[in-house]
Amino acid sequence: MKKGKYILAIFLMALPLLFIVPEILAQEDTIKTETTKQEISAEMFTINNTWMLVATLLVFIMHLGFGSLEAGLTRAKNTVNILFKNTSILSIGILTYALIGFGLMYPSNWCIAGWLGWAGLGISAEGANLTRAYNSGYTYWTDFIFQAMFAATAATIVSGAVAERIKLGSFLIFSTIYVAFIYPIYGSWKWGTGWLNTLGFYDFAGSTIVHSVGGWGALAGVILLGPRLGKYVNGNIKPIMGHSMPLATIGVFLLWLGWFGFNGGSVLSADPGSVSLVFVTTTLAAVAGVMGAMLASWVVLKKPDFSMVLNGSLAGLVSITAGANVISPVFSVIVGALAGIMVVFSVILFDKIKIDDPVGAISVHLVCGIWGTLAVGIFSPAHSLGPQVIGIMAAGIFCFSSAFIIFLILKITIGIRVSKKEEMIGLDIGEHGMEAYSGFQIFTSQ
Amino acid sequence: MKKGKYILAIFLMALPLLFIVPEILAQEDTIKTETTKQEISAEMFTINNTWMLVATLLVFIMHLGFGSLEAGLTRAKNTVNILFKNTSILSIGILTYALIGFGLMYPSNWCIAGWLGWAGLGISAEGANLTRAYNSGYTYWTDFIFQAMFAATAATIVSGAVAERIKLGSFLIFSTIYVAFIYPIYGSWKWGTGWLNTLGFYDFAGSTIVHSVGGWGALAGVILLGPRLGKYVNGNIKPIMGHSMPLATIGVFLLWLGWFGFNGGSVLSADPGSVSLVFVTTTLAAVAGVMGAMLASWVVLKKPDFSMVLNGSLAGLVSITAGANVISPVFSVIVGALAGIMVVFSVILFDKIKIDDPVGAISVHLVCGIWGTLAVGIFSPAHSLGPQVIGIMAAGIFCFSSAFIIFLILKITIGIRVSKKEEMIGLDIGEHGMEAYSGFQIFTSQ
Amino acid sequence: MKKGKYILAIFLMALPLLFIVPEILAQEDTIKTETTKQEISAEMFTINNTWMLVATLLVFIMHLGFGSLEAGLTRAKNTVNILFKNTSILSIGILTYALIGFGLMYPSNWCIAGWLGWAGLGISAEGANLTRAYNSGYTYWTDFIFQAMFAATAATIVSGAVAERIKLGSFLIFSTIYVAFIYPIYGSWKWGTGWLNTLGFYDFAGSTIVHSVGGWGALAGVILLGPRLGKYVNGNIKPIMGHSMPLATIGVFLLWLGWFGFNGGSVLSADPGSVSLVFVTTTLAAVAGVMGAMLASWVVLKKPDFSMVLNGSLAGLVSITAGANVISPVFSVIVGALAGIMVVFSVILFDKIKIDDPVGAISVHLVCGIWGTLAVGIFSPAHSLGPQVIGIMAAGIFCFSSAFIIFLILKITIGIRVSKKEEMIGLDIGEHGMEAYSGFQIFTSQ
Amino acid sequence: MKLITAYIQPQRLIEVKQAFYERGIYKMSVTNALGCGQQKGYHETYRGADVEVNLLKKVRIDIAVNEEFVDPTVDAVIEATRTGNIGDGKIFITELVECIRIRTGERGTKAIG
Amino acid sequence: MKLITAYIQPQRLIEVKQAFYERGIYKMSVTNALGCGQQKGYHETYRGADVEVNLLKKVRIDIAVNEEFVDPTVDAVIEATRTGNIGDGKIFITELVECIRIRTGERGTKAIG
Amino acid sequence: MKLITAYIQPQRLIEVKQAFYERGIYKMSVTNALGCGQQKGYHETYRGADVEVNLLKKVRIDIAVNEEFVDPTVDAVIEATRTGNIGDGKIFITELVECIRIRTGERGTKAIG
Ligand SMILES: Nc1ncnc2c1ncn2[C@@H]1O[C@H](COP(=O)(O)OP(=O)(O)O)[C@@H](O)[C@H]1O
Ligand SMILES: Nc1ncnc2c1ncn2[C@@H]1O[C@H](COP(=O)(O)OP(=O)(O)O)[C@@H](O)[C@H]1O
Ligand SMILES: Nc1ncnc2c1ncn2[C@@H]1O[C@H](COP(=O)(O)OP(=O)(O)O)[C@@H](O)[C@H]1O
Repeated sequence: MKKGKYILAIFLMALPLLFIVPEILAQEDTIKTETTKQEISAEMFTINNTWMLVATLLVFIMHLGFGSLEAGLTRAKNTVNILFKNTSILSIGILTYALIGFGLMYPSNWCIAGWLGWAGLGISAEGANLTRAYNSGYTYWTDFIFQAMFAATAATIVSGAVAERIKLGSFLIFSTIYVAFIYPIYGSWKWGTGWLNTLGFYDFAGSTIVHSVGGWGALAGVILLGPRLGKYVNGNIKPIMGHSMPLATIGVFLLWLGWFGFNGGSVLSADPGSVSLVFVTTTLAAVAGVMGAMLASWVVLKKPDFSMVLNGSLAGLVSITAGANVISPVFSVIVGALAGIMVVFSVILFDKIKIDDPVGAISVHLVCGIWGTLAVGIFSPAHSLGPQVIGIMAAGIFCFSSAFIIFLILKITIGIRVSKKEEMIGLDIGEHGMEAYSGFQIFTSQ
Repeated sequence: MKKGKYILAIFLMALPLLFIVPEILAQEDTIKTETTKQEISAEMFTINNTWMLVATLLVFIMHLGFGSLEAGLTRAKNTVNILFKNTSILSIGILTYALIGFGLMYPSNWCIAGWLGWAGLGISAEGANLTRAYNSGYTYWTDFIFQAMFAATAATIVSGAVAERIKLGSFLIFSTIYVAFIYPIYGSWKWGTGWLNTLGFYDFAGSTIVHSVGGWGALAGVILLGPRLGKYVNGNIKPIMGHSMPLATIGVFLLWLGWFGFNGGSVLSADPGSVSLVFVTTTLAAVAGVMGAMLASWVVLKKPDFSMVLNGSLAGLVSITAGANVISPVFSVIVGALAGIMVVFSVILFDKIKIDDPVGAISVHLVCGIWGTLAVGIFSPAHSLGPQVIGIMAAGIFCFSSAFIIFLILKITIGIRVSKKEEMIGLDIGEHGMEAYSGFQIFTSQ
Repeated sequence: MKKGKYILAIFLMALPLLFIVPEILAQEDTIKTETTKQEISAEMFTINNTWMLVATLLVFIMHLGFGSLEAGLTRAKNTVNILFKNTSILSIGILTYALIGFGLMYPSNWCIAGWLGWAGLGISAEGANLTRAYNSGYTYWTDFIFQAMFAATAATIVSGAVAERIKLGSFLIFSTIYVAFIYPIYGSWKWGTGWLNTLGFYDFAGSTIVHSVGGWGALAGVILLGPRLGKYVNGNIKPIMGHSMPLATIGVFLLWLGWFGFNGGSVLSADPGSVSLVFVTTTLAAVAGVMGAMLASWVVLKKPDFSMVLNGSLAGLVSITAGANVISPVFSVIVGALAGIMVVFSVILFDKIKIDDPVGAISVHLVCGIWGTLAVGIFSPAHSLGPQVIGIMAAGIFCFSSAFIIFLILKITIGIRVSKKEEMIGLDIGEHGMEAYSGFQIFTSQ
Repeated sequence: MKLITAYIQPQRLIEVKQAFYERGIYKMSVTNALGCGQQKGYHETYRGADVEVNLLKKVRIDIAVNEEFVDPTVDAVIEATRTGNIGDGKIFITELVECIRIRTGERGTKAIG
Repeated sequence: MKLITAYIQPQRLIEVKQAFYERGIYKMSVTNALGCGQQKGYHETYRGADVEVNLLKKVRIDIAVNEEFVDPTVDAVIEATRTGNIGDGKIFITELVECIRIRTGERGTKAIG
Repeated sequence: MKLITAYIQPQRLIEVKQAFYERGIYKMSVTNALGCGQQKGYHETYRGADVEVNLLKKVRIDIAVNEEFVDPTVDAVIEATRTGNIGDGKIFITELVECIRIRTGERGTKAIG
């Protein structure tokens, strides 16, 4: 708790920034359309749209990836709970995004110029929005569904970090608010052509906008929840092992697969040069992340720790997400490798300071998300560090404090943590009255 | 058995319908080509065809989805058997479809106008059939392979419902006949431009033509097989829990993923407006199904039952399948949500009347398939309820009675149920002489 | 060991062939470009490139397929090790391919005409290489990433065969060398338009170039490693059962899915006629493989062995890979069915001669790879057996002996086999200090 | 006090619980076990090779009882599990020196039930 | 020599090990078990139907000890597991006739520790 | 009658079965167990933190025998499992009061074999 308050304090002190920056940008209040609606052929439009739909599929399957990874890295007695959370967040995320998120994130009118806009409740499309008149790369529906799949991701990231101890109801409430308001508002600052965009902040597919946003939520949740029972005993770290490495591996590979849509789709067209470059940088960062984590864990822990290697690939992927189309393949190897090394130390470090994150979500999504956003400023000749730092700080201040407040209110009111007894027995029986592996003997002292 | 006879009786009484309707339609006996072979560019043709092939892949992976879901929701001792069935049905389905199914379903000549046609044995294609001369959306080969993947689905649906007690050999014989004859004949009535098509029956991607057809087969099988040992004891329902929720979850997500191809591919081209609309309605119905089942199970069962939530997403998907391109996104939420609620009550109801369906296949595919077909009549302005009801009844009469007869003959002759002892030990050892989880301790009194 | 020496001897005796054939081909030393850079529209180029990227994704997911299959067919105590190997090979494979493999495989200059060429270190692309000026089907980056995913496959094949006993470090060294040098050099002989290409050898997507090359490496490894402890006791074969059939099934289906990209992508464009034909032949061979293995195992082993059925589908897929675009659908059924039957006998045979291959990799990839390459000569009117045989022999001589030498050197120096004690406890604890299924009770005498 | 240990066919556990219930025996401990007895086992085949499975799955039940409950308990087990086929199982009885209920610290015959 | 068998709540195993350690008891064997006692079990629901779970997960600990260690061992178990709630568990003690250390062939009281 | 309980290294089970077979001992029950003895365990690391694993996997074998079979059984176990290393295992023997074959109802020494 004490730690949480310190971190909160730091952010609160930085809060004034939020009021200074807009001043600088006040002159800027018309919305620019990012994608030029150039004249393209029906064929090209169809290809672009088809690719965007395939990318949507790929982002969709990331949700199975998250579910599998998180379930695999936690204990068998909490598996149903985790899978339940992932399935329901996806649903809640898409529904609320349809209702308000999409409107908040891609505003047609700004209420507070560059800071808060609105495009109306719900989704709807007529004639022209289903043709290239809407956009050269996709129809209105494609636009929505691709964005909706992204939105659900942010909340899912939190799920892994708070696993094995959070109350289901409280988590669902948090996620709903986070996806409905926090994620799209921050997103509008950049992708909705808000003030961060004007400032020159660059985040291609969401190292910050998606991953860090999720990561900040995760950090707030973990601080307020506290560690799992038995994780830190008499000052010693007692690892709580994940129950299924194959499940975790399936999760990571599906995430990796989905990332080709996450990054590849963020090109917003099927442009051969750009999409293929993004595929190459994405792959190279991921494999470099694997190697980085492998070597780091082999050297530091004396054993090639497989769970670290899995996290390493994700670390590489998160870190290249911000600059997948502006960082060269060679640099993408460096960005990914550093992310892979970073994630090993980060996991160990968070454990040391008793931030108990069962799946390493904070290390992967927050730490590497920040690193990836900075990397754009470092490795892309067209971008500089300044705006990147501001974008990162803005996310930290806005998202962490929002998440912290939401969780705090929930903690004070309905509570966010299950009872000690339920945590012992497992949330599957406690919250859902069922077991994930009926019939299997699981050694239950864990 | 008694119940089966009643249901059979009802259908037999309705049988005359089959002879009345054709009379009305007798004037109609030329085959209309549904897809206009408009002049399109080679580029557009290539995009369309590529999308159709991607859709084929997606439908393919549904078979892994079915296998995983069914295996996950049944006991560990029958896992190999279930996976075996799913793998072999896919193979048998595609081979028989190549041999006769495709010819029966898309007839070039009608033997009985609108009721039974034939396009010749086997598959073959020369020059023109591999270009846009064949069709604006796909080549002959694409046409076949996309349809073949669909066909295998119908039989797979049966597999889950009859799991844990059916003899492997009998099931394979049933499936072969069902996929080779029943599925394509019913399919020809609509998609082969037969009498149901003439009548104005609408079933976009197969709520009835695929899912209900499978569902009717499942119902017939379950009635004739009877419940699993130990399911209904002294009038009490004793739940038999599935052995792996992660496996079931993987199954559901893969099915969901595949559905984008199932529905998206049924557009039969990559048309941006249509395909993206279908993606949106499909997704919204699925997520609404999740929410519906979540709330219904939370209210009715006092616990958010995860297996119900999984079924809820499928319920939403099945229900939107008939009208994915004609139901608006808002209505698709309603259709899906109602399906999600429906599936919870349906599962409970079937359990009450001792129809033992281990995976809820009848509730998901039959009940929601019917609901989805009706929903077209309700929510699509362009369609009316009348033809939808006739289409549903035609499926019920034709498919249920065919399935019932096939299963009955098998029951009388070689038997359809494994011995009591084999059911106790499990079909994996009984039929295949091997275990699914060698080395794992599984508490074996179940 | 003795057996290994005999096989080695045979190959050494055949070695002179390598010196005779080039003589015949000496007159041929200019590099021909296989793909004609015809004038195509930007739209067509974009479609082609998009399909190639989708195919890349599909090949990527094959790595999860391999990992799952291999883990599923081995014991729980070695699961982490297998998954670790698969993840790290993918990474090492792609990185080394970027560094030297791509340059060796698609040479711009020949050092030894048709035998050894080089296109420079690393990968890089400017302007024209990202447009249709590079190629009508894909950009430079697409070219690289598609090929890179292929490359990693070859090493992964070895992994399954040597599972449960090989030292992690030695295996990683072997893989690095094999992927960096052996695979691309052999590949350059055909796909790099080297001497095998000139000779008329045909291998569409790599029955030999990928699968046999992997298979030869596997054979060499298995011979030098020897069988697992407890596999052959007093002249009896004691089967060591795989620990998770669902995992193996997931693996096979993902491999099958990926194969649509493996073969479909090898068309190197989205040409509707070719790609759809390839989809049909690939599917039919796979399902025929399933049926072949099912019947063969039912007849020979008296039980429908599910692990054989799984291998059967892969056998069908490997066997059609060489001729997927030149073998007619009907013949593809025959090729696949024979492969399915073959794999059953091959697995039994290798077991008899005490070649202990836990997952059947040699039977699937080597035996069926050879069969598929021959099948092109038999069933494709445009090709003859002669060049096919030479291609197969060249792979055998070059790859087997290279692999044998690499493994031998490793064996003599750092050793290739874990200690008896580690093999007993399992490599997961031995090499990685962690368990795959923490908390589960696994009956540990196995 | 006696400790009764029975190895039975797994699928008979439900019947045993029922039979105990009817006789007022409410306490027991159950473990998975593998047994090797007169029952021959079965043959599995895996990838073409024969697997001889002679350790069959059994369920082990331990019931600690006072003297007067020994016969009813044994009878209950026999009644619920006897089919007359090989593999029905076996019952072993050992002497129990002491029994302690942790919750209350009670000892001996009071603690057992 | 005595054989002490305790059925305890799974989550108490760590505390038991700690308590043993403090008393110089270093050897034991642990098994998973399902127990049916005064603890009532709980209800699961699965797909709308009620599942009565009355076999609860327990951990069984076996400790073979010389006479003078019986009381310390029993005390250690009680201390580590007693919460006063139903389900705390039970301890059974039987007479041990012989004990052999396989490695050395030592027998009796020397072999036990 | 005696009940012989042996805790052995898992991988020695096959040898024990073989050794029993040679001496005409055909019946036994086998359970998974975790053991804590002189063997020190090993260290796993998971995500950077150390895991001390001091409960090692063992296999527990129970064999009920008549007096004259006690020594052959013990010898068989020792022969099959002794390597001279820590962790080889231990054998415990308790008195068996009664033995009943469920199938036939036979009791005592006749029922045991
Ligand atoms: N002498 C014994 N020692 C230990 N366990 C035994 C002994 N005899 C039988 N069992 C256990 O009882 C189970 C049933 O024994 P079995 O001989 O198959 O029964 P039946 O006598 O009815 O044929 C065996 O699988 C084994 O677990
Ligand atoms: N008579 C008995 N025979 C065998 N096992 C018993 C017996 N009594 C208790 N047990 C075991 O001890 C566990 C705890 O018993 P329980 O009655 O719930 O404890 P408490 O007496 O503290 O309420 C049970 O779950 C069961 O495994
Ligand atoms: N006093 C005891 N009580 C219960 N189990 C014991 C006892 N001593 C040993 N064991 C069991 O026997 C196993 C082997 O004991 P260990 O001391 O490692 O063997 P060794 O004496 O050969 O070194 C232990 O892991 C444990 O399961």
